[in-house]
Amino acid sequence: MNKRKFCLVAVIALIALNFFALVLSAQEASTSPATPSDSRWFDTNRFNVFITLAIVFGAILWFIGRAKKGKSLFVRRIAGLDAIEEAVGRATEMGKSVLYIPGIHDMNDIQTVASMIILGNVAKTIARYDIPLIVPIRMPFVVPVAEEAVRQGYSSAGRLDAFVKDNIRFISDEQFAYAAAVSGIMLRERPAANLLLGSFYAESLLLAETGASTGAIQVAGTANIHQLPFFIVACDYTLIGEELFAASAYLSREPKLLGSLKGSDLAKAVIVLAIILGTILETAGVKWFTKLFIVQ
Amino acid sequence: MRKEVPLIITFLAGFFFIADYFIPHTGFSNIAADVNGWAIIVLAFSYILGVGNVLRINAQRIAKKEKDWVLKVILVLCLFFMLGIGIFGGIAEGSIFDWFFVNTYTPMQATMFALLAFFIASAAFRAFRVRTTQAALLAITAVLVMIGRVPIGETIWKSFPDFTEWIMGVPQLAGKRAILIGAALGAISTGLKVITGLERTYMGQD
Amino acid sequence: MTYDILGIWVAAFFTLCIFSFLYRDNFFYKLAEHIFVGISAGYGVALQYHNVFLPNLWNPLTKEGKLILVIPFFLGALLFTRFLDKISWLSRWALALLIGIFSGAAIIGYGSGDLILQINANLLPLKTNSLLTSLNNLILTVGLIACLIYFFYSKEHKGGFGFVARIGIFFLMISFGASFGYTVMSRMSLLIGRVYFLLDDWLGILH
Amino acid sequence: MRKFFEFINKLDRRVIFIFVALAIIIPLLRPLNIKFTVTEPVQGFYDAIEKVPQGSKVLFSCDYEPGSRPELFPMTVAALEQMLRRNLKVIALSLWPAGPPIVEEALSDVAEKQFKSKYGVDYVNLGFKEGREVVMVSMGSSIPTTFPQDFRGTKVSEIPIMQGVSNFSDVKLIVNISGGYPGTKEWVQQVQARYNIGLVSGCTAVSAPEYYPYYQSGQLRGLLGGMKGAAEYEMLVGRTGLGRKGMDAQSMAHLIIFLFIVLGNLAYFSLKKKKT
Repeated sequence: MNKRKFCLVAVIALIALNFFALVLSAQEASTSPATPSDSRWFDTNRFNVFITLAIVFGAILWFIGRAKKGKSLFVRRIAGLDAIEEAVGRATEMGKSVLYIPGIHDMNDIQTVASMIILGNVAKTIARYDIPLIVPIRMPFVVPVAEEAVRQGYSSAGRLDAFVKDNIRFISDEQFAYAAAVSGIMLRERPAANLLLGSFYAESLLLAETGASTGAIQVAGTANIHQLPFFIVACDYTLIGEELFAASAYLSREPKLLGSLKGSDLAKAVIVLAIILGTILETAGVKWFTKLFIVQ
Repeated sequence: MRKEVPLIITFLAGFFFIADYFIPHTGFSNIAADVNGWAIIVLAFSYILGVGNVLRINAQRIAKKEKDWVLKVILVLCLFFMLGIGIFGGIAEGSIFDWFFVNTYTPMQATMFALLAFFIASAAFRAFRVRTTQAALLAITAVLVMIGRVPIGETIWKSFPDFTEWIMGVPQLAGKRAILIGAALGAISTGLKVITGLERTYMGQD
Repeated sequence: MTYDILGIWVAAFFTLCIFSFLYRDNFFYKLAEHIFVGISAGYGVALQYHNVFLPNLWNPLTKEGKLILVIPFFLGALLFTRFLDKISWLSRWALALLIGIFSGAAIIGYGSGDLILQINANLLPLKTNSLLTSLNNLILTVGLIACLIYFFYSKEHKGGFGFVARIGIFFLMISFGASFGYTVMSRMSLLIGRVYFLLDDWLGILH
Repeated sequence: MRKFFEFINKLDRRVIFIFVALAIIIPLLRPLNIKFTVTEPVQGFYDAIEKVPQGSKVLFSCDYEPGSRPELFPMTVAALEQMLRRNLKVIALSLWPAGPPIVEEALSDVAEKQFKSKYGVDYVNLGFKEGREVVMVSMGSSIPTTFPQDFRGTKVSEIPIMQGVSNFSDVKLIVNISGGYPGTKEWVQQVQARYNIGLVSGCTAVSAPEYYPYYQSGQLRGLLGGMKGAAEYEMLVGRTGLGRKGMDAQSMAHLIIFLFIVLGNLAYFSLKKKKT
């Protein structure tokens, strides 16, 4: 019980501090007449931003609620997932290993979180065959999470015995040293399939090029728009931007991911309709609709 | 206590920032200005923390005499050297600190980025394969933009630069705008989940 | 004057050390890389000290007695509990402030700057006095809608819907092609800058 | 013919590197001075600064580091020249830690040596502030509280140019030279519409494609993209910097890359036909 009491005290203390700041700054404001004091509690010409955020917030929270209640929410199968399965299948036919690179960022990057979910699913499909799943990692924090994801995958396929902890390797936290070392793995261990899914930067060039030269089938995916052109030309298939998150939502059916995906979908539908309507009205010379979207 | 207070602080900080946009009330905006000012200070501390991590990792490597541990010693020495002359000798133009910035930091960082020119050239040669119609479209646009955007392009065809400007200003823009809107929706939903405490991965492992 | 010449030779030495990575990873590249990581970390802290810690915290707190700044000082110090495992969870109080503010900034920035204003900029009349503008407006509108539908996950990409999505990928490929071309331009300019330094400042053979 | 392609396919990367190096060194040694004209976004950048009334104050945010210097330093000095020629009061700052020394160098080259302007009266360098987009919003409520001192440690209240400057309404235009994050995208999102202030951007070629939607929507009044943007802008301002000097090398480098893409694909398709 005392923990709850303590939190209440913490909140009250924080609010009190802020009102103390309010008194302080209000007194300060009166001494510096430069800033004219404004006492309105709502800026009406920012009403359109308020409504837009309310719609997006409402859609997301509503869908997360439905997902939590277990309602079935339809999400189409992402073509990228078939490409991943095909790549893994090819590796199993050839009896060669699969290399899974989860991006170079830490766990606070949502792309790394999405990549861990896909990694778990890849581990599940690989567990049935005796081929190694190599996961080179750049950030120390990611290693335990990746181990957990792969172990879950193997155990849910009933092959926990085949799980090899040492295949999940911390390489180096320096960007180009990591890229050089992973290129070395590609050239030495010659994996049949390279999966590059997560947050990538300038080193994506080195990895995709070495992978292409070893003849491995490559599937990549990142939300970093500036790296997509290289992946698209160097890899067999590329998940583009949000598809990385859609794939992780599709696989995990996790309420938060599913809810925000469906919420964004609803918002996109509203935007498409708004653009169609707006274009028709603009062509007809009606201007008031466009003015709704002006921001001061 | 471990989870509740941070969630409350995150909610309050996020709420103040959003409310500050909608509430022009001077008293209120002064609080928001104060909270923003605090963030600037805490971020400076977190930068120093980041350097602390660099020191800790390298100190471990030196202690365990890992490969290239001598280089790690040089790294730590350089860190303290630059830190020392910066804090005590001042950072203005003409100081020793500035000399080291101009003659070591600048050339090394600039050259590391210049390496990318070579990597992109070898990638263009060895990995840039037009396997699908999509890749073909990407390749054609890339070449048109690259040639149209340099003077030689203009000598080849007088209005090549205007054509490149058209590609950039119309078809390319439509694609980028869609990505912008998609990313905006993604960022808003992530921000909402973090502020309401639905998303806690940032809390890190405890 | 001698300091400048010495400086240029030191800069040229480090430039060539990094370029040596092109031949293969070697001692000189590793040496330069480690020196750079050390110098840049030291540089960062010294700059934060002079440009943030002193003017925004230390001077107002000690000289002008703005006591409210005790809060950020306390939160900032909490960050260092990360090194003491027993109480490292306290550092999350400080992280919470940062993550809360940056989430709020993202919501407002993306919401007003990217979402609404970009929609506003794409509500374009298809009938204008110049044929080219009308055509451009049509392409912009069709392209934007098609790409948004490509990133739509609640409906299968089949039939008419699938066709529009394919038009969307058509526009996205042009967009990525342009990005590839511009990225090549950027990387080449960075190399030109370094080669220009070596040829002009160091060797002085450019007239 | 096929033997030639097989040879090409197994070509060592270092041979490619030599070709790239030559494609850049030769035009620098033997400049060809290929002519080029100014494109519309660059003209927009120039005109936006020309429209600012003489003697008014401009915010000059140079958010980049030495890594993007070849593309962005020429823009910085050219913009400074145009602003000082119009007797605009330049308030310079940087949101990247390694920015301030570059700003100091540009200010001493152009403001001090070329225009003999007085520090603190015609121009000032406020240095760096950590906080990225939070600094931008904090400046919206008060610039002096966000930047209490300038880069040289003088209190802002004692600097003539800063008198009467409390927030964005006291400057006529924001000129932003942007190397990435934080940069133009954050200035557009957090400041341009919210504080209703004109904004122009000079950025690296990598970021330029992403900023065209902001230029078309009018959120940006002008846009300089990469070294070519710098070269065109230098022509408008009447200055010969690294931008124009590097253009011939840029042309040759792009031709080499174009050649590599074509050759690489020819080799790929000819060998693929052999396999199937």
